[in-house]
Amino acid sequence: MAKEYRTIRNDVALPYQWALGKTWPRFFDGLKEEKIRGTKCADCGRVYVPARTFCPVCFTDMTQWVDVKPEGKIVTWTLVREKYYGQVKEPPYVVALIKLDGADCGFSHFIGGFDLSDAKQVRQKLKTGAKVKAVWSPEKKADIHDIVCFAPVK
Amino acid sequence: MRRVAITHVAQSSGAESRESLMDFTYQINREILDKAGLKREDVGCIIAGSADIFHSGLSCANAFDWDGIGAFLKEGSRAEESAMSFIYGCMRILSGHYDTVLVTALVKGSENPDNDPITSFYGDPFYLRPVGINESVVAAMQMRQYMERYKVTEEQCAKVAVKNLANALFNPYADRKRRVSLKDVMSSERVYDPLKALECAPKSDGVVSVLLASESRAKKLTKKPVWFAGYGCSMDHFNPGDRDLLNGQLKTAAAAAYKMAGVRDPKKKIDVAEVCEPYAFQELLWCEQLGFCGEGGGGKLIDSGATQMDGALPVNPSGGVLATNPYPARGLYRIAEAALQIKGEAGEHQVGKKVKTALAHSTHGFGGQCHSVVILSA
Amino acid sequence: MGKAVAIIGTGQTKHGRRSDVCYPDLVKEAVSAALMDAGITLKDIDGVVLGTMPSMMEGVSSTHFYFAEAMGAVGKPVMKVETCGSTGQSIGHCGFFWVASGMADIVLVVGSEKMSEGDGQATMTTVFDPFFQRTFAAGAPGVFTMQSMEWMYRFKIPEEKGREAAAMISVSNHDNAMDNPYAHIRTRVTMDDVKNARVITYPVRLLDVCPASDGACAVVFASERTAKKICKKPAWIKGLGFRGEEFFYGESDKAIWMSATEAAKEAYQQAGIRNPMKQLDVAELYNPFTYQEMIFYECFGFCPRGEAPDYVLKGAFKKGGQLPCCPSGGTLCTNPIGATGLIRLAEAALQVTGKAGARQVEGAKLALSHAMGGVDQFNAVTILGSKL
Amino acid sequence: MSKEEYRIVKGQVMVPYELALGRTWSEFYDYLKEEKIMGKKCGKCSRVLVPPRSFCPRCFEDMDEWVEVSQEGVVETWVYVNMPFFAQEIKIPFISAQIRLDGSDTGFIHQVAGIDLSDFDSVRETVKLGGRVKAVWSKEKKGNILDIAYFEPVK
Repeated sequence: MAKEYRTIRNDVALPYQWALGKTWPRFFDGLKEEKIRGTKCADCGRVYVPARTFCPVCFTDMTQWVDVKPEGKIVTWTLVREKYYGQVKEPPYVVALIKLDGADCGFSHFIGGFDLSDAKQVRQKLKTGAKVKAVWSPEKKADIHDIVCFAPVK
Repeated sequence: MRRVAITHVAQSSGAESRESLMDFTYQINREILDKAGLKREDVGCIIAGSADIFHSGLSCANAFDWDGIGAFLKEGSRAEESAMSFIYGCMRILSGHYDTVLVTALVKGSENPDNDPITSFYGDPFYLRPVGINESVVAAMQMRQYMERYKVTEEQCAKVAVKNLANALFNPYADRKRRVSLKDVMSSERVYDPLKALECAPKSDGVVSVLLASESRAKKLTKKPVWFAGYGCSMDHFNPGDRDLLNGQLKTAAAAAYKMAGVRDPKKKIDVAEVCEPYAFQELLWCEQLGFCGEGGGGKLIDSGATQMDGALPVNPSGGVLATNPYPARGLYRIAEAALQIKGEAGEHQVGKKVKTALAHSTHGFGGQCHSVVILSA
Repeated sequence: MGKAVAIIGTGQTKHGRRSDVCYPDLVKEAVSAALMDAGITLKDIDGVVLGTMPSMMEGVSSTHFYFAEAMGAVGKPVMKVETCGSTGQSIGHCGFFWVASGMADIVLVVGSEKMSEGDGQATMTTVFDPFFQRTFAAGAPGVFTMQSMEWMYRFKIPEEKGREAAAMISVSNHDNAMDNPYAHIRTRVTMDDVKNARVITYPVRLLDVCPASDGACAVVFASERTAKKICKKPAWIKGLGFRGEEFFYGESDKAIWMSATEAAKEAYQQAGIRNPMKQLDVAELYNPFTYQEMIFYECFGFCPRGEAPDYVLKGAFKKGGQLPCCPSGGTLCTNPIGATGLIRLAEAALQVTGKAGARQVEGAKLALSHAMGGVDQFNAVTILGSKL
Repeated sequence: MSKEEYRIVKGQVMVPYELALGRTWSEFYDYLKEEKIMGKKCGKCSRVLVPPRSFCPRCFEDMDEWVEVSQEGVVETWVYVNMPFFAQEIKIPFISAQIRLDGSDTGFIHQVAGIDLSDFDSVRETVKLGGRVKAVWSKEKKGNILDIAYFEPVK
């Protein structure tokens, strides 16, 4: 036993099937075609990526679809070196907010395509405002990992 | 309007406890009832503060909590975050239905997985969770923006950890007790660059209770009632990309609390603040948004020494969340500590100046998605 | 009692298997409906209360974050209140106290569940402690069957009689659901259908048990002044009570069920109700199991202990009976758990304001709504009236 | 669009926890190893609680007195479980029962077994509300609730 007092393990493992609804399948189908689709609010004019059913600010339905560019600028980022249970991938990796050209909000994804082992070098390479573009997965499953990551544009 | 006072406070240490969660809870509520000279039956209503995902794998947390908080066949309820539980307790008294309410928040971090895997379940399963978003990741991204936009330095952020962990040495209930130097913090592992290990809060155990009473009842129960003067809370957008991480909802929450409490100039009026800073730099950012200094002035604020224990506006004399982080209970810990400062009962970490008005703050969610501010007065 | 509080609007989704929408969109559907019913916009809302079942149900925790926009809460204070199955009533109580405290004028209360996305029984099993009882837990049906058996044994109710009465409850709930456009299960069943349905946990059969539903409900609470100003027919909150028992099943007597009895007693006292059977016009009970509905009748003082089956067989609780129960078809036909208790409250509000459509109980002025939670641990009651 | 066409994403969530038993429950399990079922008695209301608590939830006072209760008791209620659940610990069919052990004031949840469980009608003849059952111990004690293997009807 790892602890010096008496304990019991209590693992909670449960299965789920999450419904995507009407809007998100269209977004994911777009990824399959290497397109990033957003929705535009008729009231405030903002373009949201990923697409949403309704405008998070105006609380009105959004029906207009807009393709945004698979490239944009880094808003902010972090280099993850911490390991933890159930992590999505083996550190080190970079998670960033990216403002895609044509969108009015940040898009969360990985940044990669280069050596991440040296933190100093990563800091030198990744600057806020730097341009990145989507690296597509050769095999597409219509989910967020159809984009492998965003890579710096030279 | 009726008035509400905190009459008594009881808290456990934040260190790992070998008690079962039920007994751990019972001991603190037994203590607060004894302090107040009350029996379980005398309390009007009991509100728990606990969150399922932070609850040892026992879902419907209130079910397990019910016995330990002393709520058998009593009126009661549960809110998922403890500042919310506190406010709900105040509502119950303000409504005129109850004269006493016991509010208890509880968690055993030592029984839970780390906070990072837990907070990743805040994320939706389609977009945010699959790309590794959790509270620390968003905080790190927020920190980078904060430093770049306002030219706040990494050292200034690290100083918060140095200050709060030093304060914690004087708090018998603190979890992380270790004097650290600026160099220690700066050279600690860059877990989420630019966030360093010593700038991230630990995972603590904790049970904390406050007894609330109506004005007439409070005056009978204690010589030093601490009055609930103001409250504000505000929720931000879910997706971190939909917001400006440096301009969130804390200003809105603070404005509401100050308005209710009649605070015009927080810098002058607030004598001490207990701010929820699970990440060191957040104390600086939150201080700006609470109006303790101008926008981007957080770095200078810490340099000035004003937020030190003996400064003009001490922040986190208890050591804050960086020292003790019983996640869903940490908001009520801030409120309890603020109340102790007003009562003059904070012991070795009592601040130098006389405290008439204190502020307690709580936040949870990615990059501070939800903020609560509570103002207490003597 | 302090300041008066009213319900000025309600909204529900169509309940059922709602794979056509993602979870936040489901929540928004109910919120939009409630705003429209109350004739207000998000700007008028001072605070939002949310409640659902635990995070394990749908695999997203602390959903007040995820639903921030869907419930119109951005820039507003939020309360996340949860008490297991009784959540729906507990969030209603929070809405009441928020307004009654004077800290808010209009509060939006939202309850939701999307049970098709998780494993309901497995989630419920995690409510049991892992030290002593989880090993023997058989989800909700196991517990409710134990309770029903204990109750019948205690009051010497012959098995046949219990079976007959429970079947009648199933038939009448299913009949009622036909009148409710929001209900999940909308099919008529016969006594024989119920009695011959597949055994789940003996003597409980499939048609004695509620479905697992997706659905959301939203209710708007307002102060007396505002309610009188902007709402033609508010539903006034007359009394409320919440009680819980010990955590370990078996420690308190579930055939008498103190939490249910005491919660109702508290609410009755506030509402000035001495003879519920006479004074109440309609009741929306939280009835996931037919047998259990009868225990509630007794706890709530609708009939003496042990006599519920006799009253049921006389038709006392059917539409047109002495005290119609669950004209909406009840939990037995619709159960998105986190919303279910709030749906009871919304349905009671519709009844006392004459807005219940085909399921309206003629001239209803005083209604009881209720929810139960935990492993038979919690009960909550709210009484609504048409007059202040 | 038919319902089947609505898209879903399948996933699993796994969260590991490790819980402290605390002194009272650790001791309870130690007693089980010695084939003793121990409860705690409240000095105020005199009720004997099994499983034991360190405090009485009703009186809200510490409970210090250990009391051994009988290994026999009365079936207060029971349920025949023949439906599978996710992560079920016991193989179906099984009987989950609330047993009032002689000398205790609470119902104790455990299983009734040691009889042929395959045929429900014959089970009903054997297991009765108000009937008496007694504990059957596991040979190997692991310090958990299944150190009592099951309760069997007393003939």
